[in-house]
Amino acid sequence: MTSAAAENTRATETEDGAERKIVAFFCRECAYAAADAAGNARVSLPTTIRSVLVPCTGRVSPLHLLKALADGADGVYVAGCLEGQCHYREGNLHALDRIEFARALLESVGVEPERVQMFTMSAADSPKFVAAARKMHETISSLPQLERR
Amino acid sequence: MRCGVFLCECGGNISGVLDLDSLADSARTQDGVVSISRNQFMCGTEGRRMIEQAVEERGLDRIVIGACSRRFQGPTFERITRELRLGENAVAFGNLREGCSFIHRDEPAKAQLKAEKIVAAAVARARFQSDLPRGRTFLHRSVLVVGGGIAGITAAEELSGAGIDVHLIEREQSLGGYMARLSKTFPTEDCAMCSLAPQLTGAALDPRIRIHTLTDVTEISGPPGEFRVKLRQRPRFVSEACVGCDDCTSACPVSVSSEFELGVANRKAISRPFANAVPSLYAIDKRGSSPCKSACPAGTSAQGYVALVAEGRFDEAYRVASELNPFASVCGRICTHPCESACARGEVDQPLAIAALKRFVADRVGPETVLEKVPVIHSEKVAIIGAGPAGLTCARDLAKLGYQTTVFEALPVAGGMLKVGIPDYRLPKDVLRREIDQVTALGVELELGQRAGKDFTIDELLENGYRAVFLAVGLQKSSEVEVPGAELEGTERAVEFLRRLNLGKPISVGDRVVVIGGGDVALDAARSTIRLQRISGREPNVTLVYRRTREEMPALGEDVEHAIEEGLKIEFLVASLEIVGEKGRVSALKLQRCKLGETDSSGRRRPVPIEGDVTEIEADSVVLAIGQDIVCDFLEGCEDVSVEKGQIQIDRDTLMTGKSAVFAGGDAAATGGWTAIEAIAAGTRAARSIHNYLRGEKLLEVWPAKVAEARPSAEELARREVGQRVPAPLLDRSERRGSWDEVVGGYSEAEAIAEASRCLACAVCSECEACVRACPAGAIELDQQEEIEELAVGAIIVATGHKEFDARRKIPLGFGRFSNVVTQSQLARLLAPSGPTAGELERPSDGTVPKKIFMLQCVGSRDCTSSGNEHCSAICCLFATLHASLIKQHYPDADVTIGYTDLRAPGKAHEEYYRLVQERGVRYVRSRTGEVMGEPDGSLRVRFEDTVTRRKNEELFDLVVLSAGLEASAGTTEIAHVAGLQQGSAGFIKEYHPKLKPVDTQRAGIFVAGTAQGPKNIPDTIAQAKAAAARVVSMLSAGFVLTPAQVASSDLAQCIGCGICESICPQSAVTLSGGDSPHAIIDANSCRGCGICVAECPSGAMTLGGFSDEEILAEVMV
Amino acid sequence: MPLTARGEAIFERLPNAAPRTSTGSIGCQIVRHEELCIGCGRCASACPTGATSKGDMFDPMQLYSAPPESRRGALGAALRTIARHQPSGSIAVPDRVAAFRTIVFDAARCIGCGACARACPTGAAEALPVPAAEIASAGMNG
Amino acid sequence: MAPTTPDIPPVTGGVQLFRSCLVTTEYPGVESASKWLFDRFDVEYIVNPDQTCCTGLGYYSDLLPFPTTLGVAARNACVAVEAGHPIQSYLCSTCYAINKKSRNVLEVPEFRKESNKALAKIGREYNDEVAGTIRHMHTLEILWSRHHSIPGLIKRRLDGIKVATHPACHYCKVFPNEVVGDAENFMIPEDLLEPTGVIKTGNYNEKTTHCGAGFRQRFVNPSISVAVTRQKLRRLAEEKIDVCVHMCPNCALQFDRHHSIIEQSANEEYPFVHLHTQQLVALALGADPDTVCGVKAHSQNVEPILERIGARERAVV
Repeated sequence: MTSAAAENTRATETEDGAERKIVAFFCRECAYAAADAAGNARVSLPTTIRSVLVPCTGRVSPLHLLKALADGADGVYVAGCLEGQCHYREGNLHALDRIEFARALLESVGVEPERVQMFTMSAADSPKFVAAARKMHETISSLPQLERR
Repeated sequence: MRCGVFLCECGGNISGVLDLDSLADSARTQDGVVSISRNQFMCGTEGRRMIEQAVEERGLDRIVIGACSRRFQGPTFERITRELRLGENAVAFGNLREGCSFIHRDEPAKAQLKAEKIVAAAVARARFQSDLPRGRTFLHRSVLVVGGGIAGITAAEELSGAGIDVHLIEREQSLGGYMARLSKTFPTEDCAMCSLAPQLTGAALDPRIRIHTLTDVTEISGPPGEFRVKLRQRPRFVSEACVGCDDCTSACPVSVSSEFELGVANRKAISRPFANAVPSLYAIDKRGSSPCKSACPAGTSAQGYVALVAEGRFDEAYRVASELNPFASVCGRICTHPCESACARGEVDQPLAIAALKRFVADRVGPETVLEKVPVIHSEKVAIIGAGPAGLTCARDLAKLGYQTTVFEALPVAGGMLKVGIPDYRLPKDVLRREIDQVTALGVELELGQRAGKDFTIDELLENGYRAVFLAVGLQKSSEVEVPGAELEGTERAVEFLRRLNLGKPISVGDRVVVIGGGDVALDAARSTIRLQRISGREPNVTLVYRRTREEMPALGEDVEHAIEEGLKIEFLVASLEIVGEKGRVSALKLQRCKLGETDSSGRRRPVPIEGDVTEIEADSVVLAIGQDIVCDFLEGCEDVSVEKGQIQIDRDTLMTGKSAVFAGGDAAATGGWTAIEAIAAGTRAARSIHNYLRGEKLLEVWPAKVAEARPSAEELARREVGQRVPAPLLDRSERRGSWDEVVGGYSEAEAIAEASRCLACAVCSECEACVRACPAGAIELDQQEEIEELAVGAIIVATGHKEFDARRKIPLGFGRFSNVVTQSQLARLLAPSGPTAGELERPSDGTVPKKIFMLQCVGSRDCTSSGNEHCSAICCLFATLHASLIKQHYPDADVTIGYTDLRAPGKAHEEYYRLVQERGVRYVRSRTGEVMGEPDGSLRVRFEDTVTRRKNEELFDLVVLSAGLEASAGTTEIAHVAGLQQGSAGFIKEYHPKLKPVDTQRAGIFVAGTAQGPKNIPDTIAQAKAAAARVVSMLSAGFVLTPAQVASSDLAQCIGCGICESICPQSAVTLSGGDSPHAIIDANSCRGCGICVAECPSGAMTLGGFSDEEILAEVMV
Repeated sequence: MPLTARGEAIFERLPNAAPRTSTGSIGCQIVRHEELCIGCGRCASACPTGATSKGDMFDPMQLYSAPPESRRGALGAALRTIARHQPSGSIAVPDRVAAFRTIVFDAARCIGCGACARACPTGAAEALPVPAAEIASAGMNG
Repeated sequence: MAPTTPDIPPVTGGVQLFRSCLVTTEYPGVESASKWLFDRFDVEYIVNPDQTCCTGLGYYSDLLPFPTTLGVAARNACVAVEAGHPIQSYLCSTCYAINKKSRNVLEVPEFRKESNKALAKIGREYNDEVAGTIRHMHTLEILWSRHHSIPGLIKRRLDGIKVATHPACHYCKVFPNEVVGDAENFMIPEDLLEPTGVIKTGNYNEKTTHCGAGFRQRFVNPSISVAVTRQKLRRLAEEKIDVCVHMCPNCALQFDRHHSIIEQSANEEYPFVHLHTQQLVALALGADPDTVCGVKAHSQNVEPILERIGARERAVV
């Protein structure tokens, strides 16, 4: 196994050994383009990330975030364009506010807010996309699995 | 749902990592999946046939593609489902390549598990995908081409050939753009204008192309195919009647640096950039009102007569100076000149001596001007009370309008305060007399010694024949002052004192005189007293006391200085408490020391007494000069005219008093300040208002509309040489001892011309109307206004070109510091046969032909410092090579060196041309230049390191040419903002896709061509222009365009009309319907499918085509 | 809205006209069911006296206790599934989040006209007639 | 003409005057003049006894390994932040550049860890909090941030005196993007002096050329070093200036000490003197030439200029 892969697997060995599930909403104009670029560059990424394409991060509502957690995800993150670069002018700004609101909601019921995060990047910046994916993976792996009632 | 899953091996990219068979097995378990197929390349023809066959045989209504990223092959499969009548939204995608096999090659087991989840998610999503309705928009067969350079013109002609109407928009006054400035083009060295001129005339004659010059696009809205565009056309001030005879440019006195000639030559305010400009009309560069003109109460165009004086054309200058002001010589001496305090030159060094120039012109031309009587054409007679500046100006203007006017003056002499208020050392009698005679010469009758209210009454005038009266009585007495002891013997009122002096009455002054007050009247009283003391052989002893400080003194700064030179003593910050008297005569003046407090209503800081700090000055006579008041005799027999606080009450717009047909103005009814120029302006306004009143309709503007002020920018001011005002000659102190001769002398001709040429020509055209008089075709229309026009067009092409990198930002290279450092474009103008030097290479400093020339490449390009751009500007190497070749052919013994980084000659025949020019003896040195240093004789020492031999060269050159790179033009940045286009590095318009869609932008229906999209030479620019035209033709040829599928839509039943979606939509595509149960209406053309409103909709009525909540949650929950 | 003299007379004759409240005007009592609220803000825009307005805080309890079949049922259910304890207190709402805001109701300024109840699409605002006892007492000091 | 340097937010306090070895030993007047000006512009400052040498001279002469400089710079930063005066006001451009360079290197985790290992021995740590608050400014930048108060404080007019700036390379060229004004045409010294009536020179040929000192070059290649100095003196003389104003003791040293020596060896005439910007500004504001500006430390005879501006008459301080 190459060193990068080793580094990935080491990261997924959580204390309880169970594989985490992370749902990721990628905006079509920037994040998903950066994801494709990372793919073409054959960058090795953790398998916990489940990508969902949306036209713009502005499309993601608190319902999507909480439902993802409720239905088995241990973490959710949204990746969109840099501030001021949004293809639809301000979709990413709406997403930033909704993520902040969702994190406040989680905190009020005792769930770790780091389970929901947002990252911004430009379409050509695949390194930033990779860093975001790995950071999210590391954060969620360090948290216990999300119990559900 | 009957769904077919199609897995792609992608030539091993996917099958190399994932086991597609086990993937197929797991997919089979998903309910709704009825067929699974697999192929090496699903996106190929074989894959397509496989899908068609499966749909046919198994009756599929949904398809899942397990292959590469949807961004890559999405459109291919959507097209297949559309053609199979299943609709574009019948296909769902699982990204097995970039989303799985590529990024998990090292963990095949985990990748396999994830792949199964990816396919399952796609199947789950497909279950909720429904067909999406698409409407149609009918397209306008017309196009807006922004930018009249070679790119714009080529695209316009291409499109008109395809039968599409073109609106060609150009910011400047003529088409041609950057190419019109070139002399020759590379690599063929054929003349630029020879290839451009036919295109220009072609565009001009083409009926389908409508050319809009001096026009900006201010607004673009609406969907592609139906763009609504708002245009703003700036006025040209020249009508179609212009035949291009060029007489106007020799008449125009204003000369500024020509934008077309890139600073190598000047142009006049009225000009045409180049001979075969299209349209061939001239245009006037009129940027509004110059600061001096806006500041003058009478609205005289100071810049107008100053420009004419600078050219020695004094008669025309006098015409402009005296047009609105009959007292040009008088004002040249005593005006408070607000124009000078507004003068922009003041920010560079000192304001222009505008008043002195006005005096010079009036003194020189005035006396020779003989005015004849103006024939009376109106029956109404007008009476004017008071022969001061206001009254006489009003009389003159009315006389010129053809009225019979009579001026009644109470005093035995005419001139008002000008005559009896200002002593001869500031305003000689003969100067005032001459200008008054010029007023009466027009036919104005003057009745002296006639006091209204005593010798006649206003009512009597109105009864016998006068149809209008203008009260211009001024403020002819000192205002009452409550200083105790004011009635003691030895006290004097300044106004009365000066009147007796100027009427030549006998007058005596004390030995120790104190004057109270800080205005002109106080100063004149003091300086006259000094002269009277000296004439009677006594040492001057006059002290002026003033409550505030020097800055707040209303009197003019230079007059205060002259007074001090003549021996006046001034005590500041002292208020007069009491005039002390002995045996009925004045003996001293008790003064209260103050300091300055808060600013009061007059905008000046109020003097606040300092407790107990009182002093006393001995004096045998005290002159009170604290303001003037109105003499109200005229009120006798003139009801309904009210006077409050010394001012006749008037209606500000019509200047009419309470009594109809009776107007008032000047000091007695001030609308601005209490100065001579304000009075003159009031006279002009009154004449216009009386004319409107007598004619019964508003023919003339009493208060002309304020025009925007034009000031040079901060950089322009910073670039100006710091100089000094030409001082006016002064009578030296000794001669002023006891004489009434004029203290300030007038300019000589040379001094006047030197001072006048310091003018910065702020508004460029100064409205001196020399061109109006010179134009044989009468084509000049100075009152043209800006026009707004709205159009509807189907598509837009942006061809706004580029601008040259400002080489000033490379400080060590000395551009802008040394005149012999020029840029390649400036060199093109110097080499152009139609250029300012008719093709002769004359270097700017001394016009000699340079023998040793150094050209420096990559100025501002391929530069990672903050003062440059990173991109290579593509054309500079060939541009320099072209000019070097032209110079060598024209001047065989010239020694041309080109210092290059990498000589790039990529185009067709460029490399051959490069070798040819080397053979012509041009020396190419691969080098990096450190600094360009100026030598006293204008030659330039260039220090450049030869990067091949690693030797440091330092050589002397006669001319240095900088190959400055290309940047986005101001027009490009502006249209990008208006049309909402993304700009890439250095501001160039970002194309939709560098390879696949080079002339599209990210907004449908808007295309880009030429250097607006990036640096390129002329052939590539023309190729892009034709490509953009082809894109427009293909877009408009369908006649209609399908409204996009992925748009928001609202369920009428669920929508509660809360309006949240309307307020947050960034494209303002949602509007709330009216009525009692409002609901959201979405304009499918404007909606761009971002989904912000869907996520925010509280009632869940809003959804997005292809990305409904169900479809998204389906993928999330797998 | 106090009655004119003539209004008073008509009012006396009507057998079951809504009696006047203590505030001397026709009015009902507003009851708010926050868990049904969907944050659309129609009540706030309909209220003539500004008694009802959209606040900038949000009480998660509204979601936590949202009945399953209501508009926010799914969101409430999701929150309950992952919650470790009941939410306590309210949370600040970023300005671009429009629909998750708890309505602020100022009873003192409410004149009981019922406009909010009529405007509310989900029955979160309910207008109840004033209790009989209060009518009697109101009647006396009219 | 309006000054070309843009305004910067005024610095009113929290300043630590970073003492410089060359200023202290060669031109102490520069330090006293700077303190005198700080008082006039009411900039609250301290001189911190714990602050030590910036090691720039040693490092640039390849005598000290960079980790040493890094550790010392980290310590100086901690010391400043502990003293509650995080704005380091450097009198010498070498201190300015070496400390900014250390700031950038200390952002790299491994180097910060290593420096902190050394600092741990003295109970200090260069953590994020220190890195966040420490600020590195040249004294001239702080004076420029208060330049609006100069016109009111002028006691001696400098009308008619032509001044030219010798821009310090370590200020202008090491961090060109952080220069206040134009890195290739630095104007703060002349813009500070503008209200006093001086004639500004602005850009001149070879303005960005070196003073010739070059730390070690002065001793290892004296011929090259002096040749460069002479070239710069010649260019300054071409501009017919009266005073060349400096911003780094190293350049002032190179010019002041060698001025007459080069004049004799090249038998050319360079009729002007060298002063630090702070010295000339202080003189214009009425400072005493000896006790405040320390002119006696100069090799050149600066008395003619002092006479010309009336600095020798009993000026009110």
